[in-house]
Amino acid sequence: MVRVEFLGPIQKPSLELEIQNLNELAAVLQEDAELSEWLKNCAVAVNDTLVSSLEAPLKDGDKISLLPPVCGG
Amino acid sequence: MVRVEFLGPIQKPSLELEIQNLNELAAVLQEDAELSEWLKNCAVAVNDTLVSSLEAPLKDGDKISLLPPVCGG
Amino acid sequence: MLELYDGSLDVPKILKEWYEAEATSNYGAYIPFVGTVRSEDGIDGLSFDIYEPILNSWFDAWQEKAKAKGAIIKMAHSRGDVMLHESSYIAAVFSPKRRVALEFIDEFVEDFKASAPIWKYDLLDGKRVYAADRSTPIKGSGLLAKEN
Amino acid sequence: MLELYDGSLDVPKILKEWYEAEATSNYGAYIPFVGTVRSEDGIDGLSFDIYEPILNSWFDAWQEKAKAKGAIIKMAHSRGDVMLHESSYIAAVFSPKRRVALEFIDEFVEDFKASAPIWKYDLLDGKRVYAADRSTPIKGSGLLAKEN
Repeated sequence: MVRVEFLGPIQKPSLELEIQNLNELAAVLQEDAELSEWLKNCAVAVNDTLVSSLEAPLKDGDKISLLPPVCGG
Repeated sequence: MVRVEFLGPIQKPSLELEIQNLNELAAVLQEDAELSEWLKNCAVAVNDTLVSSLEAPLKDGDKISLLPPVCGG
Repeated sequence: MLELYDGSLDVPKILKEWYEAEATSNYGAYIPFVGTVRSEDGIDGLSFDIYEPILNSWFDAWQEKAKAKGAIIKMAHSRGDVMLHESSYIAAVFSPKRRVALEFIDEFVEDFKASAPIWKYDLLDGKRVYAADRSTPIKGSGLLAKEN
Repeated sequence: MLELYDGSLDVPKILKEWYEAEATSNYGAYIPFVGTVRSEDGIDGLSFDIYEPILNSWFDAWQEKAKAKGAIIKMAHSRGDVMLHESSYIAAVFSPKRRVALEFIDEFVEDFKASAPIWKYDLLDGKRVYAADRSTPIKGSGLLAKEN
């Protein structure tokens, strides 16, 4: 089981999913019409480290975060 | 009569000279052995405006300043 | 040092604390950057969400970069609402010499704008409206989107 | 605004005064640069001579440049002696947006170093020694030297 969190302006509760990698996460999230615009512009972190590939395996208890476009300052 | 002031670290009293232009000033100051090293690195202002040519005529009462290398801050 | 505050920053106090904290560290240059909420487009203010775990690791990586040049960075940011003409952001570089500090503050502030996990909202008629048009996707975004 | 002080600068006080003076001017960015005397080469401090008439006109020309970009500049500098770890120089830019301020503070400080009619001395064993090796001839210098 992994936990998926939507940060900042994506007003969506967390999900708990049984998935093995980020490819599977992409497939699940792409079915949510509300999310499709966000997905184009979101960065992804696994356990608070940004990732640049979908291939890394996930393990039980991992936390995945979706980070929409930022604007600090 | 013009007045020539030596600024900052050039420890030299002001001069009052009867000269018509900066070429004449150059000739006078070049005879002062103590000044020759300073002259290579000094900027020149006439009435507090920096000048880039020796040709501009001087008039009675003008103030000429010699500015050695600077280091503010 | 990274400091997060609820609401606006007390800029004079923070600038003073940082200056005094490094008073005998032998840095020749101290350059703070202060960001203040401007009145524009009829907003009453701004509001901020921060994701701290990634902000901390992003900041730590910059602190290491600074250290490699003999410099240090400090940063303060607001959480929640900050009204017009109040300040929400201070970043500062201390370094022995001026060139490092002048270059570092520029690079740091630009990367902050592009990468720090902070989300900005306009406060408009009592509502919190995501500032989508001024926001920047973090490098590598779009990983989960459908390819097409 | 150009402020000259006898001896070292009260940095927190000046940064606060400037910040508060522009509190409602709607500038989004405030970037001060603070220069502090470093302990090196066994000096006890630094000392400064300033030629005010030309400093004022140099500063006024920069203020005009800033104004053309919607920004303003403030500067404070010490006259006379400033001891180790005390500060002798503050320059600050206020502008609506950050890029102008980040670029302006860099250009301003560099031109200040190259052009402002201020002379620096090391305080060494009670003597005032001109810092010739760190000083820069003003552009156009050498006009009166013998051609050879």
